[in-house]
Amino acid sequence: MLEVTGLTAWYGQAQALHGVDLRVDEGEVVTLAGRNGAGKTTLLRCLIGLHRQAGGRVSFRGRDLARVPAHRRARAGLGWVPDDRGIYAGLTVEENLLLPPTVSDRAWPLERVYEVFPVLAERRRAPGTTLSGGEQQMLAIARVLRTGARLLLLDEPSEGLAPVIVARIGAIIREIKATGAGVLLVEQNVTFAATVADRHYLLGQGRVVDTLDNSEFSRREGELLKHLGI
Amino acid sequence: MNAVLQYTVQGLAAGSFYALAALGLAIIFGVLGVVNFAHGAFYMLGAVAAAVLLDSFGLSLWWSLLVVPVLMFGFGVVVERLLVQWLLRLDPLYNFLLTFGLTLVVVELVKQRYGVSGLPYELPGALRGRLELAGVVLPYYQLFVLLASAVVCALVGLVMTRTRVGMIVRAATEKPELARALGINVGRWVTPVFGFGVALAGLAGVLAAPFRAITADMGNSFAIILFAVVVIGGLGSIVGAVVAGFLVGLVEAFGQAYAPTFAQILIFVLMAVIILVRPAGLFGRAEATA
Amino acid sequence: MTVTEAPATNADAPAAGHHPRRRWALLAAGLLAALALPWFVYPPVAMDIVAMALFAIALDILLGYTGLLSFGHAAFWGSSAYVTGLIATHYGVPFPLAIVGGAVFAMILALPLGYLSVRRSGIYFAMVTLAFAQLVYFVGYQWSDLTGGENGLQGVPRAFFGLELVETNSFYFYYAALPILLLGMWAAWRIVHSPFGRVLVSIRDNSQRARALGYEVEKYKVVAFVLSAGLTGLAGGVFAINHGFVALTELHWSTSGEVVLMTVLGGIGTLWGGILGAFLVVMLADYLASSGFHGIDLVTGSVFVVVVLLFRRGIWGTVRHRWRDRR
Amino acid sequence: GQGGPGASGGKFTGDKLVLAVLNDQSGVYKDASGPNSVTAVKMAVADYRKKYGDKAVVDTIEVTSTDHQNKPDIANTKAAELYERGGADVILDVPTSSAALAVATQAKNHKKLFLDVSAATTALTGEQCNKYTFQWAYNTYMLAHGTGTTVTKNGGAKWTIIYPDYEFGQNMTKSFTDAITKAGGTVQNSIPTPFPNENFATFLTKAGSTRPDVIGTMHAGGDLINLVKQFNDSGLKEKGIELAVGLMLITDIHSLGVDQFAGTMFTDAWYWNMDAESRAWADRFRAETRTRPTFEHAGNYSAALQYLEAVQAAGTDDADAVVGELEGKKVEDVFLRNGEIRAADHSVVHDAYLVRVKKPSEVTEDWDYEEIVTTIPAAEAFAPASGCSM
Amino acid sequence: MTSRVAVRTRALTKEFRGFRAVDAVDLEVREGSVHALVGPNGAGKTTLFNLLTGFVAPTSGAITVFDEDVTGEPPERVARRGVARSFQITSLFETLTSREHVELALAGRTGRGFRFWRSEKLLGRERPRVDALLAEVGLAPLADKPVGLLAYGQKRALELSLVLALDPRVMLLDEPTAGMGTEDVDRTIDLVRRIAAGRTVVLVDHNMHVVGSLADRVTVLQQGRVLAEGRYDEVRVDERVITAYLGRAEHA
Ligand SMILES: Nc1ncnc2c1ncn2[C@@H]1O[C@H](COP(=O)(O)OP(=O)(O)OP(=O)(O)O)[C@@H](O)[C@H]1O
Ligand SMILES: Nc1ncnc2c1ncn2[C@@H]1O[C@H](COP(=O)(O)OP(=O)(O)OP(=O)(O)O)[C@@H](O)[C@H]1O
Ligand SMILES: [Mg+2]
Ligand SMILES: [Mg+2]
Repeated sequence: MLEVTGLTAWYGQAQALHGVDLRVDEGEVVTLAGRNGAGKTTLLRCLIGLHRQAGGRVSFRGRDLARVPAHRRARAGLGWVPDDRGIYAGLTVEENLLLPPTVSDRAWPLERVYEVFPVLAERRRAPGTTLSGGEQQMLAIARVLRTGARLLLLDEPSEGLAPVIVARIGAIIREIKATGAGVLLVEQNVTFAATVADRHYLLGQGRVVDTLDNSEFSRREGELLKHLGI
Repeated sequence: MNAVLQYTVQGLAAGSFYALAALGLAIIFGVLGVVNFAHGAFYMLGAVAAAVLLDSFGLSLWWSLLVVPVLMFGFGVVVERLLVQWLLRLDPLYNFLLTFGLTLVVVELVKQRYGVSGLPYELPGALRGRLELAGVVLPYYQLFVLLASAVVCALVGLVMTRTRVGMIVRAATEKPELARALGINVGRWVTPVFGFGVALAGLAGVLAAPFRAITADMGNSFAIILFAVVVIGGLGSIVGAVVAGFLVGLVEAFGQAYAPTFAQILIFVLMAVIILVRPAGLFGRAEATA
Repeated sequence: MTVTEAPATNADAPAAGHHPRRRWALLAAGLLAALALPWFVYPPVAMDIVAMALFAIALDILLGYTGLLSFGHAAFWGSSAYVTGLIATHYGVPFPLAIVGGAVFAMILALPLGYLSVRRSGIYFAMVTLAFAQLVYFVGYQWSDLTGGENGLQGVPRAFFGLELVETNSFYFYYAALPILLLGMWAAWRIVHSPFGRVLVSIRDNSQRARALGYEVEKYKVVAFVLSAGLTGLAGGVFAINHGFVALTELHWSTSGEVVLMTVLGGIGTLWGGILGAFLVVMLADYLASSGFHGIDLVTGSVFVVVVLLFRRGIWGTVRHRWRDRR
Repeated sequence: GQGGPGASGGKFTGDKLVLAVLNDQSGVYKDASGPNSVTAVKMAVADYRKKYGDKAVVDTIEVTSTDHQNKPDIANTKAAELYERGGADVILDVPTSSAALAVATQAKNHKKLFLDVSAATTALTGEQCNKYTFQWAYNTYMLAHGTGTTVTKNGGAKWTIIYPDYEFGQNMTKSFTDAITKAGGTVQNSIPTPFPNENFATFLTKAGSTRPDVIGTMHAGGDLINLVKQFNDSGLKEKGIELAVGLMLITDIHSLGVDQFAGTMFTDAWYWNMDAESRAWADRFRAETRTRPTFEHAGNYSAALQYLEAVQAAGTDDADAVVGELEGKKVEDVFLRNGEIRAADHSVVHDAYLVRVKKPSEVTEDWDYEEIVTTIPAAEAFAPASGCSM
Repeated sequence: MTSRVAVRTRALTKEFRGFRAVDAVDLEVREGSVHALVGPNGAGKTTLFNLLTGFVAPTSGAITVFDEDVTGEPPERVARRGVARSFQITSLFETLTSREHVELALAGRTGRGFRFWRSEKLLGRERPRVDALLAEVGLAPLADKPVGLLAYGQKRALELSLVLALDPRVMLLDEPTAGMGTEDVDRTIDLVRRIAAGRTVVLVDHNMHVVGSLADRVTVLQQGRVLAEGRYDEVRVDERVITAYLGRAEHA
């Protein structure tokens, strides 16, 4: 579904990505692991079309995204959950949910969202950023689910969340997978990653240093942690 | 007591123009990050357009209230596409300078075409006359202006808070990048929003036409007072613009009543006080600027 | 961390030129041009050019080197002109003394206005300064006992130690007043290339970081504002003496706009660009006055639009940029 | 004396006569004087040529036009340049008091003539008068006195004055008050307003609260139009309160429409349709400009014509000689009726007119706006010379 | 322990429109120690830095530096007290060179910056010191390049040398090794260790190798609160810390 070849990115003169190749298939959960500053967020921003200084080829469902602006990529089915969650302070919780347009028939209706995340229903009229960090994370994920995105780009969704919530997010990811959508998950929490993902890319200093399937990943967890510097 | 009531109504009527125009200024700033220096000139164009339409086509005030904002919207769209958009990614000061230059050109062109002594405009019969209540004289037209402005401001407020369009505009104002990544074509909204802001200035101009001198220069000092209004209200804030607009109208009216020669100075003094105690303005977000 | 304001300047505006030989050559050429000017241009107009040039340079200290666009500098230009005129009229002192008085007054006025204005930055700063200048304008208008209101302050004498030639002939007056303006320009150059100037540039680039290094950003901005007002005052004083009267237009916002145009046209953050800007704008106004073309604002406004759209570096900035690219 | 000596070489600098019109060709005074003043001056030159033909003392007469852009400093520099380098023998027109006063100083310094038509300040013929400067058409005293005295005598005894709080407004208010009091009326209240100002509602409420017979306004230009519009809307008119205006030009009426101003009274220095002679000239003027003249246009014509007559009489463009010819001369022309170029202060005095703006129903043609109520004789229209020492 | 407390916070709290980024934090940093702050992203580490250096005013609570109350003081005042910080997000003056940066940093506390009548050469007086500082972080060869043209890692190094130039009593380093290669990380560890002698250092870093080799004490933050505090080897085996931050795997 998603194919990335030779992706490069710069910040001014500094190169952040050095020719990354990766792919995500339908119904597949793929993680992107790597220590801080490895370039994970940058990669996601390149995919969604927000990072201008980029080169290489990105194709999504057979379509080259080179000249496609960010908002069209979203409409084509890329759903982004940024690392800062990106909740609007000026919009209520419900408005945050309703803001992005629906892009496929897979879109979750609002009722479904509220069913799965009762806390959001409770706070639907509250300004978005008055939610706690964990709630905001749920809101951000719920938001892309409501659009019916075909590929979710999740940037550290477990970051700063209590383990129970992390577990719930794990369940949600599995559910998404079951609907046939793909997930590209940026994650430093290796333990969590291992519970949800099919395959793993290890990113180090802007390069893919290793690709592992989940069984191998779980086996080598300890070693990987050292590698990741965590 | 009567006098106070009288001045209050007069102040609110005067504030109506500021509120409408400042609302347009605030919306443009919100979505484009552009401080539109030419806003006073657009206000003037609104009034001139009303006068010209009346003169050449016999278009009444009622029609002008509809037609002129539409024309101004179109004009705003042209200005945005032709000029403003090229500087959107740069420091906002460049657009400030650009619209300053534009102001000079527009005002001069109007002078060349329509002269400098002003254009005639007649109050429609239905709005002549006045309400007299216990010694308070309330000309219908002032009441009409006040009502029209309040209704438009409220409508815009409703649109901004209750509709999808408003939601998108608010989102685009707060985090434009994210909005794009969520599938909203922010760029598509930029132009109409600019046009809409210009249309609001034009509407203020039409309302001013029967009431004020229609000259090429009528927008100049108006623009400067508008800046004071948005500094007082907090530039990013839509509510702030409207509230400060009416507030400045009141300050002007009471200033004129009790300290005539200092009426205008008072507005700037108010601005200075606001800057001292609430640098971000009455409704501005404290963290919004460094 | 809050977002820092972006500077309104050529990204490549450096803190200093690094080519001493070329600098000397340019300096010599500039001096020569200043000395020769009244031979080619009607002397009172030549004087206006140089005065306006200092005005534009003073503005550039703020705009180009501190990242603050003052849209209210007419307040300092005009108020210094009035004070200079009043001192010259009432005390009959030699004009350089009166001009210094005017400049000092401009600095005193700049202190409270600067204190208030620097609380806002970026575009707000421009609006706030504009509004305050309008306030000063109103005061000038209404205080007609002192300023002569819309009649202006007429009959400002040009006393100069009894030297008749200077006092009556504008050609010689030019050479008598030129040193004041050149001194002002030198001061501007000194300020920009001083430790203080370096701090200003750092504030322009990243005011938060400057804070973390222990610099009291607001204080620096106020001092820069006051210094700029002082140099503006020098220029305004010369202008008043040159014309022998002061009119309210000197306080009007259109004067503020005009000087911004000069600075932008010459090149923001180039300092000397202001000279070119002033030359072009003053000569243009002078030419249009008797050209039969009416509507100078049409030209001024279009120049603004074109420069901002197409030559944001300004003339001097573009030339310097090209030059650098070639090497 | 007319029928001067024949042409003799060397009496004219550069062998020609240069009349320089220095005014605002693009700003707020463009309609009232502006480019059409240049036309008026050219008409005067043509008339002079026609009248003297071969007997004219000078063959080459140039009329130049300079735009002071409404900036006094440009007026100042340009005046100096015109005298020094442009060979100008006389500068004409110059609206805006500050510009006119600056040009007067240049005239004095250069010992060349300056005939001001369009500036209203009495300082030109008062404390800042000089030998080479003449004020041709009107001044604030004339405006205020004419209206104040005549309206009071016609029954408007109780006044309230609204004035813009700057030099011009303050002076006008003083003159008005003097005139009204002398004529037996009272000024109950005078209310200053800021300048410029758009919103007069509060001031009008205050002005109406004392129930005067007349509200006198000293505003001009855009402020005047603002005030009149808001006066009409305030209901004061219906209460029988009249509006008298300090300074109004026919272009104001034209731009705002007669119905807005109907019934308003003011003093005019001249009106294009006041008699056959003025009408004939106005027709000529319209043929050239496609519009009717203001008093400033007629004033420029008159000033240029009388200047040329004086040159003809003196036989030279030497300023002192021409001033000698002009001083004390009694003049009749299309603009000046019972005119006298007063030697004491160089104020050109002439008949003025209290006029009332016609009702829309009374208007029979374009620009037919004014009805002359009273002619104010020259001696009363202008103040006696005072404060001027040349 | 006999050493004084260099930095102390009492119930320090910062709310951003209802969101508590820092929540009643009591922190004691002993003079002469290296004190690490760790915690998940968004735990409030940078915000705590911003509070300590005056960039953000606390909602409530108090901060003292060497027993003097500095609560609510502006950044420049705090800096003049000898508290210097580096920035997590590189924050430099794009048009100035490295040398000019260091000169500015050196002049920050002298008041020399106001001398508008002197030549800027005045700033170059301490050339040997400037050169030494730049050499220390390996920037000597690039001293006269505008920093806009430097690579990211070089900018990080410059950040560090600016902090050094302030000759601070307390240094707050926000992720000094972020974006550096392993080699650079080790060099930076050495450098920090060297300059830490006789100074107090507060350090934020996600790299446990860095924290482990440098820190005398570690405070773990989570959701704005102090989760645990102690020596590195104490903290790294703390159950709560493993759950919240290090992750179960560390144990395995
Ligand atoms: N705005 C920026 N300007 C300059 N360099 C940047 C910028 N943003 C990121 N970088 C650098 O680019 C590299 C990749 O950063 P990125 O944010 O993609 O890393 P990451 O893997 O997402 O890290 P984290 O785990 O901290 O989120 C890092 O060296 C980072 O410091
Ligand atoms: N100016 C601000 N306005 C609103 N919220 C803020 C602001 N600054 C920080 N926050 C919030 O406070 C929380 C703590 O942020 P902080 O930057 O202190 O985290 P951190 O521990 O430094 O994380 P990281 O390891 O990612 O740097 C975050 O949720 C952040 O979004
Ligand atoms: Mg990241
Ligand atoms: Mg941080």
